[in-house]
Amino acid sequence: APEPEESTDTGAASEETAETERYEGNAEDYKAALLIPGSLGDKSFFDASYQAVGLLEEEYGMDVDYVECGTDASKYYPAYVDLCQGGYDLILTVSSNGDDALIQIAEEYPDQKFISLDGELDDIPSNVYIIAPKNNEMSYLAGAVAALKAQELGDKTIGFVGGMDIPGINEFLVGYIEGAQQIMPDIQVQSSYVGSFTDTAKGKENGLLLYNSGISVVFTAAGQSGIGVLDAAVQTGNYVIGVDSDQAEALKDSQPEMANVVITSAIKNIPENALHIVQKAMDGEVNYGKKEYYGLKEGAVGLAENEFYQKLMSEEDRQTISDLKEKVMNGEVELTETMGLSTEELSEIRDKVRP
Amino acid sequence: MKEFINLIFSTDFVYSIFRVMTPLLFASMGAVISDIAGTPNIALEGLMLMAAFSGMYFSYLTQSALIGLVMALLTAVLFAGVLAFFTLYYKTNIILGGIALNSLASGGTVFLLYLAAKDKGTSVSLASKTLPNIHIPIIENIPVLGGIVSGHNILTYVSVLAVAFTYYLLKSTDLGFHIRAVGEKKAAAESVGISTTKIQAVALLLSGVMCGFGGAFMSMGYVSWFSRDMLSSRGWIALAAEAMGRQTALGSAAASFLFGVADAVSNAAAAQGLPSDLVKTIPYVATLAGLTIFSVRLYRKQKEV
Amino acid sequence: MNRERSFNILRTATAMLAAILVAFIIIILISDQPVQSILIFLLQPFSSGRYIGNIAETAIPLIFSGLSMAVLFQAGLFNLGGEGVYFMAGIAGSIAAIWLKLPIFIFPLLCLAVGAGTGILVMLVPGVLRAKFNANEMVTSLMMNNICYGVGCYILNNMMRDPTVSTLVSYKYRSAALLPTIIKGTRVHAGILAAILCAVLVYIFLYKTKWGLQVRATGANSKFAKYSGMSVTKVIILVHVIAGAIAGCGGIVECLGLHKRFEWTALPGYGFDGAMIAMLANNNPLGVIGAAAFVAYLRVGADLVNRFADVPTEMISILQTLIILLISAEKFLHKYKQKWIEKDIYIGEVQNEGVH
Amino acid sequence: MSDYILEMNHIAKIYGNGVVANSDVNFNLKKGEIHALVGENGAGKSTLMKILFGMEQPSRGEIVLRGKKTVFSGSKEAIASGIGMVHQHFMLVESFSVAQNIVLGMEPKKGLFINHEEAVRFTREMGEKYNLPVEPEEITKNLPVGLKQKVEILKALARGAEILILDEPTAVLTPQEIDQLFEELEQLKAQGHTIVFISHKIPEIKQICDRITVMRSGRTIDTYLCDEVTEQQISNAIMGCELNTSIERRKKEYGEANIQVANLFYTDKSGVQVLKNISFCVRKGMIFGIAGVQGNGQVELIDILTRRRAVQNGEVRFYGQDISGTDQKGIRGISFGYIPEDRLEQGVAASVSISENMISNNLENQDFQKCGMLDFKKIDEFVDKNIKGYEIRCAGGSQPTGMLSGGNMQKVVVARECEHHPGILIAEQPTRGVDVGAAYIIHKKLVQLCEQGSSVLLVSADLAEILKLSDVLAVMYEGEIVAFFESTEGLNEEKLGLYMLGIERHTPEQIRKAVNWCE
Ligand SMILES: Nc1ncnc2c1ncn2[C@@H]1O[C@H](COP(=O)(O)OP(=O)(O)OP(=O)(O)O)[C@@H](O)[C@H]1O
Ligand SMILES: Nc1ncnc2c1ncn2[C@@H]1O[C@H](COP(=O)(O)OP(=O)(O)OP(=O)(O)O)[C@@H](O)[C@H]1O
Ligand SMILES: [Mg+2]
Ligand SMILES: [Mg+2]
Repeated sequence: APEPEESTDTGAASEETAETERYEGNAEDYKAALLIPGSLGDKSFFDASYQAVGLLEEEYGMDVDYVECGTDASKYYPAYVDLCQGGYDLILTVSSNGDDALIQIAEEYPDQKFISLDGELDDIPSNVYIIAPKNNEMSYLAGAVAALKAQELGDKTIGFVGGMDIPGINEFLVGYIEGAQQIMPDIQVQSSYVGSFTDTAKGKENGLLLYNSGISVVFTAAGQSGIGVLDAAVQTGNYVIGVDSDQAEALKDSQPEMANVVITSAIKNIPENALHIVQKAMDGEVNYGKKEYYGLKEGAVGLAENEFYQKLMSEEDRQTISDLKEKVMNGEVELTETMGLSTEELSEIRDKVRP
Repeated sequence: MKEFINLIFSTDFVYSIFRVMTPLLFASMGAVISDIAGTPNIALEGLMLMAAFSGMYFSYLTQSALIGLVMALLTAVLFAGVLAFFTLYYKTNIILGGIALNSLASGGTVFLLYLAAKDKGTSVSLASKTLPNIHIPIIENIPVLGGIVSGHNILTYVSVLAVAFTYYLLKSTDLGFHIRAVGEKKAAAESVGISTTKIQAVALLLSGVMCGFGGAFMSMGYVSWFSRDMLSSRGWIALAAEAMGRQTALGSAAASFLFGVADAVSNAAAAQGLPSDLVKTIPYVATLAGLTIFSVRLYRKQKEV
Repeated sequence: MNRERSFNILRTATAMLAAILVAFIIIILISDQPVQSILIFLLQPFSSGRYIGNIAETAIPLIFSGLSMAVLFQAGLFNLGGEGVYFMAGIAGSIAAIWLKLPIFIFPLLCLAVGAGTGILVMLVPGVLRAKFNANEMVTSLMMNNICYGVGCYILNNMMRDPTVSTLVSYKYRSAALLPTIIKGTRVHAGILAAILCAVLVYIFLYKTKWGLQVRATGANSKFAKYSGMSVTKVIILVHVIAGAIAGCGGIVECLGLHKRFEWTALPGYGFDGAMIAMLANNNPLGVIGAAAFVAYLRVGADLVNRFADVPTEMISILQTLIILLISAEKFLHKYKQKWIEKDIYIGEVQNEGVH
Repeated sequence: MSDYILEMNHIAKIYGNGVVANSDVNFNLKKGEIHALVGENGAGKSTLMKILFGMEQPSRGEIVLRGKKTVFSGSKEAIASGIGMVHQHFMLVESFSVAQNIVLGMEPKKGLFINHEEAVRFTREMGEKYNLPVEPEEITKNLPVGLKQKVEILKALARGAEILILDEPTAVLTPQEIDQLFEELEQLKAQGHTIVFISHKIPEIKQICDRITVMRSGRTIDTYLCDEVTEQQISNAIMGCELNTSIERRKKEYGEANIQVANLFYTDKSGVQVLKNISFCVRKGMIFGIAGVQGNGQVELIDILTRRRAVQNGEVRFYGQDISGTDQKGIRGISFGYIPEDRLEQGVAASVSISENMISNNLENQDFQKCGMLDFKKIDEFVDKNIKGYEIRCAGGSQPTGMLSGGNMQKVVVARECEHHPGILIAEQPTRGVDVGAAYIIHKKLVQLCEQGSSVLLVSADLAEILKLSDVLAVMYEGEIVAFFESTEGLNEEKLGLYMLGIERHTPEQIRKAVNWCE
């Protein structure tokens, strides 16, 4: 790592929280906007945040504007400027993609309030609030589910298909490994990366390779490419654990055979979080300048415990999972902190369990 | 490592090569035909993408895979026609036209996907149809061979036919001769009363048909849905295969096959824990190396005389 | 010739009008406020200094890539490797910008040099293969794009990744390495001066020096170039070196001008943009500035409609395609041109040759 | 109803770039005649014929064919109306076989596929019918030009051409081939075909044509009966003024040998020995002519001298220096000039301006440079001087070379190669396809150059030209020098022809003089 610059004082981080006040008008008149630093269709937090827009409009009757900025990071700042000049009471965002632009804009518009619905940031400006999801908690449970299913089927190896070899994805992998080891300490985890979040065909190839090598349960965190893994599971008669949204629920009408192989999904409740935090913002109760972790306990992350879960997991196994969940919520299990994990540390964790 | 070797020599793996190379075969045949006619079509990627969308959408609407396939073909041919119209009639530079069409496809399909499925990522919420897999009666039961040759999607077999079609089209039909004549010496064809515009338009439309098949395979065979940018550079790779195959049907097919092998190997290597960033370059490194060796040998040969 | 030039202006204007008309019809179908949307698209980019600044900053990388492609095309080389060069030069230049410690002026210049050097190395692969062994440069350059992407990602992931950020980005650049903003209230950075300087230099190179003449002669007729005593091998390599240096500069300029760290996780797309711009500009380096500004204008307009109206960004790609197709349609309105030209010439008076 | 099979009245053609190629042309044909169309380069002959063949649309005027007003929107219709055209440049698909070229566009079929046997049979039949024998299965690329020309004519006839347009068919042919062509044309005429014949060579027009139409600057000057005009009159009508094309030669004075070729052998790719023991030398101040029927090794010899082929066996020295290790760039550095046979392929870069074409071989010249950049003031001076000196018809030095007519393009090449006063100049068919006026300018230039002390090696299929210019003359036959003349006095085309066809040859002692003579 490079040594830090001499003048580290950027003035961004501040201990004191900006004064917050209650919003006095009608909820319908509250003006909020969402900036999406990416493209919709990712089947992950961008799509989830877009659902939040619908939910907010539905629940509170407010009008939420959104801007989809695409993948070019240089476009985020100008979009922020336009929003800040648009007189919004609150600007929402998701993901860490736009962090640099967010810090800069928050300094330039100190009176504007910002909330990130799913982010990671350390030096938080005083007018920004960040919801940091505990991704490792839900993937921990996913790992446990996978291991239980593998145990049931007599397997000693489970699989993981990631979109790309990047930190956001590996966070899932680490939790997954630890969860699986909780059930079966000597379990092996075969991980593979598609190299793209959009190449569904290649996702299918990756899935087929894992299934054909004798693995029966695969956890996929690969955006659209993950659907290819689902297809591979259908084709080979195996199982998948989905990610980000309840995939079985989403597929059960249009692709019932796919829904049938999704044991469960590790989900984030971004829309519900949004509802909750916007209400708090209107009440003037948000701790701007802070980042707060939301996990199983807060109901921000979890497993999809739907009909397929009931069907595909035995009563007993489900009990094991809910006990584990209880333990995590009480802080009885120690999970590796994935933030700040270097590439080497990660490789070590990953390679140790590779068959 | 041993496991890796076993994997590579498994029937599943060899079977997968055919699956991987199907869209490449179609597109590289499209590239061959249009290139020989002197109108290099670099919009293969875009045409396949549009066909993939159209096949998915119409098979969903009509619940008929056949109609989906037909519409995929029509869509690709229609846009190949747009390219032909602008480049042949209005003299837009064909490369520029190709680039424009690619960007149209990449944005346009997401736009339409959103209108159709209220989703900018995939069409899984639309129950579209797929084309059937074919089990070849007797061969199916032969060990190893049966597992490799039988049970592919119907379009995989069609892609082999497409190679034969392209080969015979160019070798022994009058249309093929006109295409070759126009590509090699336009004025010569013109002077015997052949309409060069018409021939080049037909060549572009034929490459559109090929892309139609390739696109339909992606969304109605390889997988059963459309997803944004699902071609992921396969059109460009087909173009490379065509150049490596020196604009011949058989050469390009061979190059597509090599590429399919390299791609399948890279998938297998990714699952073995090799660095995925580097592993995904295997097909490209293989193509580059292949082309280099090929060119060096050709160069040496030419130099000898 | 003047008549031809004025016709071209007329044709371009008509083409744009036609494209806008078609776009308008499409927008009517999908938008609740079509008039407003189209006005935002067309006029809003000029409505404030900040937006004009957006156009300028968007144009900078486009100018570099357009120039790089124009040089290659002038030599008759169809290389589409700008994409890979941008990515790789961005990575290499970023390494310099993260780990070196230099005073304020020299630092960005050094980073540019590193980017340019990397660009040269990357471009030399297709260049040497073409010059020495006649390997098709379009294929090798397309392959290099993907290889650069993979290798670049590997370096980013294993050497440069900032573990405190949960996305795949590098450590922050040192602030002395960043390109300073040159117009207050916008993000227009010093890169624009470099881009324009580059365009002028390339123009002088192509049209005022003997090497430029050799490049163009090789592009026009390589047998002729050989016959005239030029070394085609040298020209091909020279052109790749220049194109690589320009694209490499473009890559790192974009990183140091608009970003605080390396944050491309996909190929940035400037390679194909460059090919498009070079062709729109007819491979003229000064024309590249105009073509890049025009494309940048379209993109900023698109961003604005996306932000202020209910037209999705993807819709804009349709519009862009239409405009580009129509503008580059040489024979658009051709019939009228012929009539117009004939009307102007009094047959029987004019000499046969040379007088237009 | 007139007695003309074809009338073209008041034809005008303005090209898209504003060039007026035809401004008011009247042209007619009588059935069964051979009609010459002549005029200087760029007069609009090819354009007029392209209009007749439906490849270009006239801006004004009408075409009356067999008494009926006709409009052709494409060559397909013209072909259907019995018009055939052999273009100035070959219109053959080189990778196809002869038969494939002949049947292109009207292929016989068997089911879905082309019937190759039928195509071959048809080609043979046509060849026999019109007495133009060709080998149907030969690949066109491998044919000598004379045969290609035959294929072109056959192609037109096979499509039922009654009116046959030949645009400069003799420009690339040898005298023997021309004689044969004329025989064939006479036969076609006898069979009732009408032929339009375009050429810049006035004697051959006198020899074969019935009537002559002269064009100048896009207009018809007049139509003459061939028997009623002299060659000089035709030449004057073409140029619009009296032109004396005789060339003054000064006293001959030769210096040291600048080009020395000794025991040169060459075997080509297919293993044929195309050069056998060639030895000669060219001295300072001398025009050394090489005559021969095309395909007897001249091309390979020139390729070796201009460094496009390797020296396999033997020795080539320029200014006493062995050049086998140098490339094209290398010999350009030692005062060397070359006028290539095919101007479009090698001679010019069509999209680059005339000025830049004119200095392309001399970029290292410090006169044209200032501070590392090209000095356009000096270059423009140089170019303007040449445009005047060589009477190049153009709008100015900045015009792209591709817009020039062929003859003017040739002048650009000659100006470039001669104006740097090379010590060695190799001129290959320097006046091919060039009008009388331009040919005269080029001839004068070559003579002037050697008077100034250059060594000129002239290879030409035009015997009149070679006899007129050469100081000494060698004849090549089947890769050998079979005759060497120390002076061209008393030589004529017939005599030379005997050596060219291998009927006679000089003694080895006489041939050795080509070398010894230098000592
Ligand atoms: N396609 C074209 N577009 C524009 N100008 C043209 C075109 N073809 C010919 N010209 C111009 O028209 C004029 C007449 O050309 P044309 O070829 O008819 O002359 P020509 O009499 O055949 O000359 P030559 O004896 O050199 O063959 C020339 O100035 C030429 O440059
Ligand atoms: N589209 C065009 N635009 C401009 N000039 C053209 C065009 N097409 C052809 N020309 C030029 O016009 C000239 C006349 O063309 P054409 O093919 O009729 O005869 P040519 O080969 O030039 O004459 P020559 O008989 O002397 O060889 C050529 O030099 C050609 O380069
Ligand atoms: Mg002519
Ligand atoms: Mg001409």
